[in-house]
Amino acid sequence: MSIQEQTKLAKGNLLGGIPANGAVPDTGISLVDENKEAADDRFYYATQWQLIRWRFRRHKLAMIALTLLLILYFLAIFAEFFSPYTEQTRFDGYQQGPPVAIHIMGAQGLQRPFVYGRTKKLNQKTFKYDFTNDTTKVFPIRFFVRGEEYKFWGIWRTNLHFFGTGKGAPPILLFGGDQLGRDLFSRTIYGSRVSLSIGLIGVALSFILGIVLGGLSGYLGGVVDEVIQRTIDFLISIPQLPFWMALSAALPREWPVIKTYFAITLILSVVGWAGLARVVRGKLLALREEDYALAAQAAGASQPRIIFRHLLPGFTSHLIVSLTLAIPGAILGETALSFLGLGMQPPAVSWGVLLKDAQDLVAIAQQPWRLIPALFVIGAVLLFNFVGDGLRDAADPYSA
Amino acid sequence: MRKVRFLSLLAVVVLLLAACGGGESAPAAEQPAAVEATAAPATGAVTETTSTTDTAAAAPAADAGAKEAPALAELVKAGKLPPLDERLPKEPFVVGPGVLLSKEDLPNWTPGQYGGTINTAHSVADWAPDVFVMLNEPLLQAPGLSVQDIKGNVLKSFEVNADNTEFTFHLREGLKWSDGEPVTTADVKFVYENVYGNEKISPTGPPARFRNGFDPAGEPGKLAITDDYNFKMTFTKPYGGFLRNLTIEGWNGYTELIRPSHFLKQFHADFAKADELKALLAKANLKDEWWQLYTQNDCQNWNDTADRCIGFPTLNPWLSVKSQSTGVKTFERNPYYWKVDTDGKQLPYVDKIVSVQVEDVEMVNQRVLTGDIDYLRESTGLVKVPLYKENEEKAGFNTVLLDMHVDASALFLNETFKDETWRKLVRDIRFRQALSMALNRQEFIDSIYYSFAALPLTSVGDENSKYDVAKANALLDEVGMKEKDADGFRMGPDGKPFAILLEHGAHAPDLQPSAELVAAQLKEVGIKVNVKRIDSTLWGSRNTANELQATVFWTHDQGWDSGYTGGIFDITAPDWALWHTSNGKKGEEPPAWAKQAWDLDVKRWSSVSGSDEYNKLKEEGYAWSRTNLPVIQIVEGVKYAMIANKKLQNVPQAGFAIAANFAGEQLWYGQ
Amino acid sequence: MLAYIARRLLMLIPILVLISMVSFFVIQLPPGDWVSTYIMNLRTSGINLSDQEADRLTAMYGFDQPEYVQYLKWMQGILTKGDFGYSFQWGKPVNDLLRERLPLTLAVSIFALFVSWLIAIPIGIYSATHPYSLVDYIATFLGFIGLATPGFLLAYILAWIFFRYFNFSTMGLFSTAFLDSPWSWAKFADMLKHLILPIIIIGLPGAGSTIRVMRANLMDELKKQYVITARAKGLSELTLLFKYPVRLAFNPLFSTIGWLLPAIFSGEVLVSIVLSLPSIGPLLLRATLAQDMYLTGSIVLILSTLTVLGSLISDIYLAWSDPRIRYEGTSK
Amino acid sequence: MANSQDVLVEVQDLQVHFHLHEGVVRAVDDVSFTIHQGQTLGVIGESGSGKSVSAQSIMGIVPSPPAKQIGGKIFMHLSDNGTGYRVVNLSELPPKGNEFRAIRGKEIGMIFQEPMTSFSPVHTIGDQIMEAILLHIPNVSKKEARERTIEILRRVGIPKAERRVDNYSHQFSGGMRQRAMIAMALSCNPKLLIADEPTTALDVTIEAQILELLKDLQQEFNMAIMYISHDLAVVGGVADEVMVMYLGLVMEHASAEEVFENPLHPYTQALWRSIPKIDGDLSRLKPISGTLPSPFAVHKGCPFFSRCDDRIVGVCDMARPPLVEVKPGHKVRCYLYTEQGKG
Repeated sequence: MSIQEQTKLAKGNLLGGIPANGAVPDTGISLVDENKEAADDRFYYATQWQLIRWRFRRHKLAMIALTLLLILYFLAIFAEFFSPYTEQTRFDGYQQGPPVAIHIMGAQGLQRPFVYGRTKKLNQKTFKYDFTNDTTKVFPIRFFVRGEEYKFWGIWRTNLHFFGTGKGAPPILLFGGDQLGRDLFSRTIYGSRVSLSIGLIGVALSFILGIVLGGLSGYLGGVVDEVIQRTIDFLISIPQLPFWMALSAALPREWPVIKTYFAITLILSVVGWAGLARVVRGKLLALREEDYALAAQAAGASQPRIIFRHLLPGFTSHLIVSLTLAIPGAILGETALSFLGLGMQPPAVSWGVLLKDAQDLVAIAQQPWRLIPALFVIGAVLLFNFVGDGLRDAADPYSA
Repeated sequence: MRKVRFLSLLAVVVLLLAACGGGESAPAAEQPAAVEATAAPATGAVTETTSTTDTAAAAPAADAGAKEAPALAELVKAGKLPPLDERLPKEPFVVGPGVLLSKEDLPNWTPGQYGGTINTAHSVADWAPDVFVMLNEPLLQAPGLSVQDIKGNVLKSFEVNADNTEFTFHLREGLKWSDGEPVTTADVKFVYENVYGNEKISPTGPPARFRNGFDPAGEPGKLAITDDYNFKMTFTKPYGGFLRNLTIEGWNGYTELIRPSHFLKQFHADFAKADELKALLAKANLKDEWWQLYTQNDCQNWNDTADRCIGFPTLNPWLSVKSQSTGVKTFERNPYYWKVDTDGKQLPYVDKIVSVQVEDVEMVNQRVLTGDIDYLRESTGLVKVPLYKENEEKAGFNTVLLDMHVDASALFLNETFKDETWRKLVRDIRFRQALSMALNRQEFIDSIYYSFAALPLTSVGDENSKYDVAKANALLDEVGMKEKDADGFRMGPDGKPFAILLEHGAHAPDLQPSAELVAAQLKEVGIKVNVKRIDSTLWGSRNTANELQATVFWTHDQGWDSGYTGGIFDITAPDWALWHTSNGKKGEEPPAWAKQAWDLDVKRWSSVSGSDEYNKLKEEGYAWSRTNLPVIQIVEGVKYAMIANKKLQNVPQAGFAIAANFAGEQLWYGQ
Repeated sequence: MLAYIARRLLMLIPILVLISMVSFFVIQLPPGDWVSTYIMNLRTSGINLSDQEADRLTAMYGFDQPEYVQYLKWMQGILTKGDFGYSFQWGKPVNDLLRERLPLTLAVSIFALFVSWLIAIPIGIYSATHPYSLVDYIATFLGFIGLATPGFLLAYILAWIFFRYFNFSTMGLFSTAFLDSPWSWAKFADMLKHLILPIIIIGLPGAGSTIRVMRANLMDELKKQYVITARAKGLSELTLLFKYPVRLAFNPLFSTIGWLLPAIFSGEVLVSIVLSLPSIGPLLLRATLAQDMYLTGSIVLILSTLTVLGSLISDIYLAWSDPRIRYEGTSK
Repeated sequence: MANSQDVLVEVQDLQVHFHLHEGVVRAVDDVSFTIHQGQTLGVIGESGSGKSVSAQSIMGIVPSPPAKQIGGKIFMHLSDNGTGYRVVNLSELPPKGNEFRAIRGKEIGMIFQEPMTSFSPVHTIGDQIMEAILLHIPNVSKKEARERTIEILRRVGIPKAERRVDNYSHQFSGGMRQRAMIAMALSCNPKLLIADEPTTALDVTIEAQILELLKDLQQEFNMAIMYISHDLAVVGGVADEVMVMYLGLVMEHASAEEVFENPLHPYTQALWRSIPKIDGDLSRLKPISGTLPSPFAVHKGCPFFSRCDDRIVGVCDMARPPLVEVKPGHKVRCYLYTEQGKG
């Protein structure tokens, strides 16, 4: 018997000659720590998500962005504590005032950071407010200071603030004051609570709907596909503007502003799934013809199992990109709606509301500090995008 | 720059025309290059003008002789327009010092020169408010917005009988519509009998101003036509206020009584030929609803800036013409305008008004700063004053701070809101006083009005407008709101949690911060106020449906000193107002103190404006407001920033800003 | 293929009917109608109309009829005469308003799309073929900034800069000097000057996302085996890039071209409001706020129809370009 | 050493490194081999052994970055108009340059492991094959190229080739796709065909057909084949010479017969033992112990040391064993066959 015949038969019995090494592609590239057997084992048996996590950690920009985002969320969660004042506290004499300067050089030379009190006077010539520091008395900045009383998460009553000048002392307005003399820094922190959370729920709901319906449409085809597709066409083609207006007028009027806004966000997410569903369907159409789907089918896997277990991971990276675009999209959407006067409205505080306040040539020309909340919006959106980019690269099994 | 050259061009052209005896016809605007070379030396010939000294002498000698605008003179020469004396009425309205604006507001009125364009902007769809006021011509007139010293305007003159029931009016003989047709009592008759008298067009008959006592349910006055230029209106009860109702008050125009019947008859079934009307109806996609066709083609004064009214015959200083660009409104001088200055020159001085549509008021201000706006009032903001001031030299405009014709924000508490506890509470004057005293008005003035406002001493009075938290708290304790919840908010008198839902619209930029500040300040006396901004239309319908519990809005009639009386209840107690307008058939009967307000109104409407009796009643009205506090006025005397090109002359220095618009025909461009 | 297109066209009919109904009825959900809005606006300007006057206007404009009758009349006008009804707010036929503003809107939108693709696609391709290079980082960062900055804010800031440094009013379509002059080359040039800023601002977020999408798609495609196969054939890198992966990477872009319209449109609304462009966006916003129902309904209907047609065209393109879909019917 | 006349490709001391985030992978380390005209070189190795990278280096399609050729030369003997021949050092040519592109696809064809994805889904099979013909064969019209495509498709056993030429890849079965792939690689009569695991993704009967086809075509076109596989048995069936690679190093290099009948390297032996024999009992089957070390590891000694049954502690882990020619044409990299090992 020739070698060839021997080996042919042999192969019939056992696929492949050498134990294959996990899912490592044949490029000679793999990723593990040096010389660590334990690490090697871990690598070979790592699940897809563990792999994503490890790869993500290597993405420096994404890690920095994630850290900053977490800090933002942390500040938002503990807004009452981190902001020196409540979002509604007014300081007479600080209306439209620039940020309060922090000094370290006092009369006695270098000392702990402090602020001066100041007085406001309308300049009769320029009609601008002139602010003069009263340098006779210094007010040191303290950490964990007792200041204005507030209800933490609406539950505990306390007056502890992360920093401040203490009760009765002239305020420290890091970002300056607004029209009514409220602390823009505190308002920005309070506003982040609404702005950062508002998108999450709607986006989450949109995503579940989009993936499920898009998945069914793409995999099942036929009548289901047709119905879902036409529904998508319909939903996508209707401008959202008139709907917002109709809905904001039709919701119960007793609801507070935030509740109304959340309600509309939720309702719109029911519309928002359409775009994603279309993408999911398109990808599935391409993938379901691929061998592994057929293989799974042949192996008797149930349809939903095939879709969600075998096909979905095939375009996770695309979903993640969509997701990371959707959340900042919601943040931007909130500002756009506030701009049109359809979103959040004062006295509620959100970044959109603060941005609306800053949409003023006077702000741009003469009081640029009022644009600081805009930096937060841009920053948050950028951070989400960086994180999304990192996730995309990490989720891509072929990335280096 | 551009304007200087343009004006000097005009001067040159006028000079040339004078020299050549009008042989040459060269429209100034069309051949700028040709004349430019001679422009510079010619400018020197024009007498230097200084705005502070007596500028009457400044009018260039050359055009002193010309009584009409050069462009019109051209048309006359070309035979396309009748000569000036045929276009002017026999007795034109003469504008001079203290006529359109009082001498206090405009101390140095000067006769002007022709020419120039006023560039402005508007932000409402198909509606340019600044221009509307400039165009508007009421039947009768008094300087500024005053109703104190009423004289003829479109109507030449009038007589009133002793008991204020019979009014005799005289039209200006020779007065012409902008298409050259004469204005006669036929036009009056048409409006009164065929428009107000036609139940298809006016199912409810003549408006309230033509009814006894300005009462929507009152008996309509009777019109008697004497001849082509004289007619009488007779009422069954004294209605001295009728005259006021024919002035600018309420932004009325002459269309209330005079419309171009020669033009409108073609749409009116009583006059039009059946087949012609049918053709017009078919063109408008209508079957036989001719009254719809009529209304679509009729223009009342507030339609004058609408695109659809281009070509409609008017008596306004400028006429709406088709513009060259989308979103731009252009107005050109009316060759048949019936006002002249003291030199006999036909008004208006300014050739053209161009108003550009803006979507965002903020950006109008950018256009102001670049010097692209010559006149602006409606879209300015007090908050922008520092920005205006910083750029006015460079862009060549003046920022004039004048009075606002409405009193900015007031806190309205709905006394007929459908909630028993609330009603009992809010009808207790002590509650209203407490809220009034809890408001730190100085903070409103500082934060929202940049100190350009005053305490509401006229309508609220010294005591109630004084910021006094202790007294407010004491009063609130007194009315049964002693109990407080864990957060320090007062419970209602019924022991239940208490909160005021304050819904406000977005009609003006100060409403929202005012509402916020009201809520924040009332919190300090333990009153919980939930603020919600709603769409302006929604606000309107909720107000009409008596669904607003509380709101901030402005009170309207500062300009026309009708005081804080009956009209207040439209917002602060819609059900009482409904009871009143429906003669007790609908709504809820108001208490005696509220009825007093309407009684005062009726009395005032029957007295002649400006009379001692009238002024006494006016004071009584304010006193009534101070005693009863039907509305918690927050500030009074708010200022209004007005932008005017530095070269514009006859711009008032005091008084109401909007009065400057109203006197637009006497504005002119100096050097 | 033809059958597919025919079937899709047929499916359009019920969708358009549904859209027309929604666009007519949903916008009338809020309380009040155009007359009440109109009266409110007059009141804001100090003109108080009596209730009788309000009733008269209501009856005159036919608001006292049931809504479905109004709807049927409106649809009848559109279908039989191409007449989209009457705008109460502007006092003229909707058709006139659309004729005035639709061309500009489409021109600006298409230009913005064109400009954003012109910028974004080459950058996206470069970024994907040179990942993690300096240019890639800069392009990615700029793309992100384009995505992250609210357009209206950018419009304000740029408008201010234009004023501050060029003393140029970006507002509207024309400079003051040309507002009331007839069309001329100078006026046209002036209009173009005013359009640069809106086109950039409207196109920017699109460019940002196109860079991202293009880069991601192309990087995915570049890793595919067929690219290596093609390279093994000896194709030049450029031919290879454009014949294979770029073409495939375009597909996701083209497949969303239909929805770009609403996306660009919503960007256009905000920017047009800030810069006061006489386009459809501000018209729709005003009409919706004023409950000018025929105008709102017509704009929504037209935009929706364009979007539906856009996505139909995308689908047909996709089906045509991807044989897996093209032969979907036959291969099974 | 074979007559230089029939040498086609000569690879000398090829070194390719991958510069990755985690470190450097020595994907190909000091590899030398020769491919003779009309002969088949089989390359055997596990994933990461460097066999594919070696082939890609010849082809000039190593993904770079991260890969970088550190050293070595790749000589290609090209015939000039059938008379003389010239030698080109491929590793000196810019891989994206015209000269290399003229060789790639023309002189060297390549077929890949995944027939599913090797074709663009949006172009017809014919279009993609024609492209190579139009590119490399001068003065050929589109029509001729098409005819040639149909011809070659027919030759690789595609039924109704004149119709299938306009099909898309998704309309082909896996085996058909691989046949089309072969057709594409052969469309310009290359001197060398690199087959990188061409049958791994196919089932056994198809695999046999493809192998048979390759053998037939080799004869017909008189081309050399570099056949890469992890499957010893398959290589045994096609190769004249076999090279065994492990972690970038050549472990054993000999004629096919020698490798199968007299495998010298413990690794080759281990590979051989892990395949069931038709006459042997299954108890003799033995997988290789341990796992593949990290590719980033720098091995002072023999990289197979940790898994070797015959390792000599103190020798094998101290320095890399040299590649020694044990008998003519049979080279092995193991201390067992050197003085140190024997001692």
